[in-house]
Amino acid sequence: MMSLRTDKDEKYTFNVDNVRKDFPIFKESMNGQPLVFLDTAASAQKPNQVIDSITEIYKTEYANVHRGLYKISETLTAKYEGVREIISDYINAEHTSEIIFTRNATESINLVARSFGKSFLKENDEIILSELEHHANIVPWQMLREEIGVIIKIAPINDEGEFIIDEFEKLLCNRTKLVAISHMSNVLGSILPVKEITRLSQAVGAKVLIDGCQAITHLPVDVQKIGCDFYVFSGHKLYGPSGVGVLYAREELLEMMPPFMGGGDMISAVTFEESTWAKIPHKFEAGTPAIVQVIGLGVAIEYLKSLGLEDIRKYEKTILDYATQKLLDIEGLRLIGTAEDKASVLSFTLDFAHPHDVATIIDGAGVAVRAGHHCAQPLMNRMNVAATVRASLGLYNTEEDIDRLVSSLHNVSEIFN
Amino acid sequence: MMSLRTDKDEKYTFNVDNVRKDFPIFKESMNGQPLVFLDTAASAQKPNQVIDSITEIYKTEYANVHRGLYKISETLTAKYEGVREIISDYINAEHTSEIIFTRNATESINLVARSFGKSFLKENDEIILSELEHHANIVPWQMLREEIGVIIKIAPINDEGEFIIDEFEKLLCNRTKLVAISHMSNVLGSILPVKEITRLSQAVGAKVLIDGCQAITHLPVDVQKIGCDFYVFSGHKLYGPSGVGVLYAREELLEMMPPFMGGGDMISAVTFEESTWAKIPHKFEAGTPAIVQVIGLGVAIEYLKSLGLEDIRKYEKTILDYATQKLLDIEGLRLIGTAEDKASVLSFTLDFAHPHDVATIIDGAGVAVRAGHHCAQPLMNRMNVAATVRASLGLYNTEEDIDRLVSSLHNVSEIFN
Amino acid sequence: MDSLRELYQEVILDHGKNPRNFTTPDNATNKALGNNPLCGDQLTVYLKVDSGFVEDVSFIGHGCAISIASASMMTEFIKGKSEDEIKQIFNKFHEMCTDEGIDKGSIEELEKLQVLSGVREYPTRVKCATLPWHTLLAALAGEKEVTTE
Amino acid sequence: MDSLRELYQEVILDHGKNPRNFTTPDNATNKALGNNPLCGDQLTVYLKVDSGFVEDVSFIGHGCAISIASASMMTEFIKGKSEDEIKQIFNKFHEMCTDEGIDKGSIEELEKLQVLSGVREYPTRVKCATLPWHTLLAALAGEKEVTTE
Ligand SMILES: Cc1ncc(COP(=O)(O)O)c(C=O)c1O
Ligand SMILES: Cc1ncc(COP(=O)(O)O)c(C=O)c1O
Repeated sequence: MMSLRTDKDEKYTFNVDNVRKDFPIFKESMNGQPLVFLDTAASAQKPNQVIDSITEIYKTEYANVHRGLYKISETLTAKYEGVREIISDYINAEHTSEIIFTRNATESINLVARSFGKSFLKENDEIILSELEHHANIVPWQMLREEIGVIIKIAPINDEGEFIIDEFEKLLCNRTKLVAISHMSNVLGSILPVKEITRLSQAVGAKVLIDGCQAITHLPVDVQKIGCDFYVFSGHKLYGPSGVGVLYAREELLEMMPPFMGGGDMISAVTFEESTWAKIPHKFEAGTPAIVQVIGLGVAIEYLKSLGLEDIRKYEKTILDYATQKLLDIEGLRLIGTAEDKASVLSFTLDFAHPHDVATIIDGAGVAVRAGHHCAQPLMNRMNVAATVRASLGLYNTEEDIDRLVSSLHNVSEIFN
Repeated sequence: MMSLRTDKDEKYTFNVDNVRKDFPIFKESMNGQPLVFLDTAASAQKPNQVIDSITEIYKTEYANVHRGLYKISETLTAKYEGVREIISDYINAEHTSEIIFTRNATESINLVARSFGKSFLKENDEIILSELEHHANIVPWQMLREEIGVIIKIAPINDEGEFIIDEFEKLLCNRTKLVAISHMSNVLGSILPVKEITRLSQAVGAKVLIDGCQAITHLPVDVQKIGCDFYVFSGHKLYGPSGVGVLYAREELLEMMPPFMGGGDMISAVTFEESTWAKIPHKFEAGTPAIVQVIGLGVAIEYLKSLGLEDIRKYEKTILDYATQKLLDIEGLRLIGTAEDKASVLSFTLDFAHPHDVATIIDGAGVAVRAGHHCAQPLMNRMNVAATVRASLGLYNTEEDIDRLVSSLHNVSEIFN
Repeated sequence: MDSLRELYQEVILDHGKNPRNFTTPDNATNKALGNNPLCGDQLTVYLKVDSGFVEDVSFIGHGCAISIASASMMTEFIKGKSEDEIKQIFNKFHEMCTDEGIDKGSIEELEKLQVLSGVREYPTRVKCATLPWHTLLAALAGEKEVTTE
Repeated sequence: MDSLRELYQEVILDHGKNPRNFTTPDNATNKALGNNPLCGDQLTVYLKVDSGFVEDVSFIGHGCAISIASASMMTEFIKGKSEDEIKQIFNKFHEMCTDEGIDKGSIEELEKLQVLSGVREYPTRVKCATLPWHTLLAALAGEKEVTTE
């Protein structure tokens, strides 16, 4: 395997061999072959640091959080609440109370659609999405449309998979009340100009939600710099546990928004006549939260910071470039998504085999990729494909992984040609 | 410590010493004393079987579920889906598709309020709750009232904390559309006659939701025998991981109900014009689920079954009886909740010290209890107390734990008297 | 690779690449659309049914090699058969694709459809092989659409 | 038990059991209700303010020993003081309850209120000690209600 060499005067310490040792799954094999995991965009593998913290909590520190008047509950509550600080630091939020814990990004978006959308949008108000959105950033708005009659407009992308800012600008008008756009495409890898999108949208008075599910894993995210009103992501794609997601929203909006769900922990006082809500962020967290998973997500972020975020990005870029070049060498392969500004995702089709067949065959060689519509059917239509094969990268992938992918694709070609 | 002796001809194998070895937290101390954990009603401790299964998955088997066309994803998907079978077996549901995974019981109730309530109830329809409900089974209905104008009626309890079925019957009428009632009180331990409640309610055409958060841990639950339409509980109170809850609902209702949240995995097809929903249960599970937590919950249930559910109940009853007797011996102690039919929860006040002070002082002796309103403020008003101390039992508690509680309460008395 | 070779046998690759009866007829009496939302496969099966017999059958659509080959071989196999026979064949075929313990003798009557038995080793691919058959049954029953998940 | 003895000193237990100025006056100029939803504690603080001075102060309510004692001692301590003085005392008091590293000398002026410094070791109990003070400030500011969480 490899570790990256750079100019001596640049401090660059990322060493993928060491990193891989932190991820126990890479000791495993799949179908008799060492596992090549190229499905991080669906969900990332977890480092020992995260796994061990989970084990440790359950073994020695577990208790419910909030309202516990004994030591272990107080300690765990402090850890749980401390993760708001870790996250607000990671994405540069202004206040820790702007960090809401959800199950996943999907819930975060639904929360905004229901709590913000339902209360502050009305019939014929316009919402703009882009052609490359994940279903999670389409369906909640359609459900809102069903309920209150908003209008959904679609900002187009070009054939490379790039957001067309000029076309987007034409859609903006004083009826535009919300713009909900991915920071990075989970199918094409394209990175969207979210800062520019936000500026233009807010200029016509629209609020902006950024779906950061993919971006959070591969790009620096600074919500204040972007200027967006909402930013959402899932923990499991950020090397954290399953079962936890995040909603960032500006304090001022959270204060105005009604709660999403009702129950314990989100109230200040309850009588049968009336209940009053807790302060933010707790107003939006009903019932016993995903305690251990939230803390595990905090550990994941600390782990990434310890590796050096800049170094991770640089390393991932070298692997993306290597992979792009190797894949383009394969005859009959069409890369879907060739944006100038892209990261860590490679979607493609082979003209001699259906993506489904490709995935099955290379699985036999220990290579895990995804095939299908990747929860982005409208994008598939736009790109004029029924399905793609998607190889997506994490910080643990190596050139050797790419070589294994390529050689397994040759197996496919052997079988089909 | 103790293991329980019974008639020789009865097969009774429950041995609490062995059980405690499965729970690593009992090796820990709190404030320098061996931990006495009496807060299972808030959240239960986890056995090694559950903890190890979580570790194992993250270390050797992790991948996103559904739509993965490679081995580890297929295997984990089968495990994840397999938990529906474990749970439907545990509560005797008719179909596995009647088991929906949520974050917690709170979300389960909100799902029903929004998806069922919003669609099938209308202004002036009546919902009946009881006086002893947890906020989780109050606030969602108040939010529904706010939105569509339903009327909430409250079925009373008596001074012992028993549900008064005759008074309940008087509230029922043809405007009653939903009855949402706890199976067991988290404050009083009272067990409610849910089968009778269901029968009476359905006779006037109402649907019935049972909040089984506490009952699931201490009682046999048979949803078909109860006959209820919805049954909800949280995994973390059932010795499972944090971050997962369950909604059981009859298939026929789930088929009729619109989805709760929109996103990936809950759709069949998406275009910008229109989306069509997946079949149940997936229609109600949007986005990446709490994969590992769901599987961990399955392991928790298998663990309980391996100990023998009947034996657990019998053992817990002996500890409850022991504790009740010992507490009543303390001067100035008032037991809140003395229902004939009760389980595993002891709420009380001391006439010489506030519950909050009690909790702090006995925490110093390593005893973890809860003090406050236990997310049941209306019940506090009904019982005419501002707060109680609550000691709640799990299958790992012993007579020695109770003795430690009692002696620590003597500390309180020493300080205050 | 062994079970892969078993899955992707020559006959299957051939039918996948050159599907038979791949056409939209204009005298169909029944037709149904089959969807597999997992992978986006879509097939339309057309039938000409006369007094309980399938006189003609064809299909169009897109999908993986397995689903196209299965559809193609299905059309060849069922032509001229009665509705009842077809239902029996469907059951056998379904059993062959899903039942690990199946006895070879009992599926002899499926003749060359047996080459599709390799999907048994690939649980997520079973739907690919059975989609055309589910669509066929929907068409026979007069339904317009069927979705397998 | 040491830090518990520190928390529950005789003075505190005494004020907790026999709170001073525990009454509803009929000539109050300001009043506010303080809630601690965590434990259900509720206090009402009554003030008689005249040209910027608190001429009289009392309270009623229910709560734990710490919050009742804190309220009781507060009423004794602030009577006759000016609004500005009270705000300074509040700040010092708050600091004493929360700042682990606080220098003993700097809180001398709190006099016997210092017995409440034991709550520092009990993060969840800090609110109990400060609730009366937050309520006092709300009353001074003309607010009707305050909630600490
Ligand atoms: C009776 C009852 N209902 C509902 C809940 C809410 O459970 P959760 O916080 O796990 O959603 C609880 C537990 O707190 C409970 O005891
Ligand atoms: C861009 C994007 N948005 C939203 C989601 C939904 O994330 P989750 O399933 O964790 O809610 C995903 C991942 O599947 C994604 O890639």
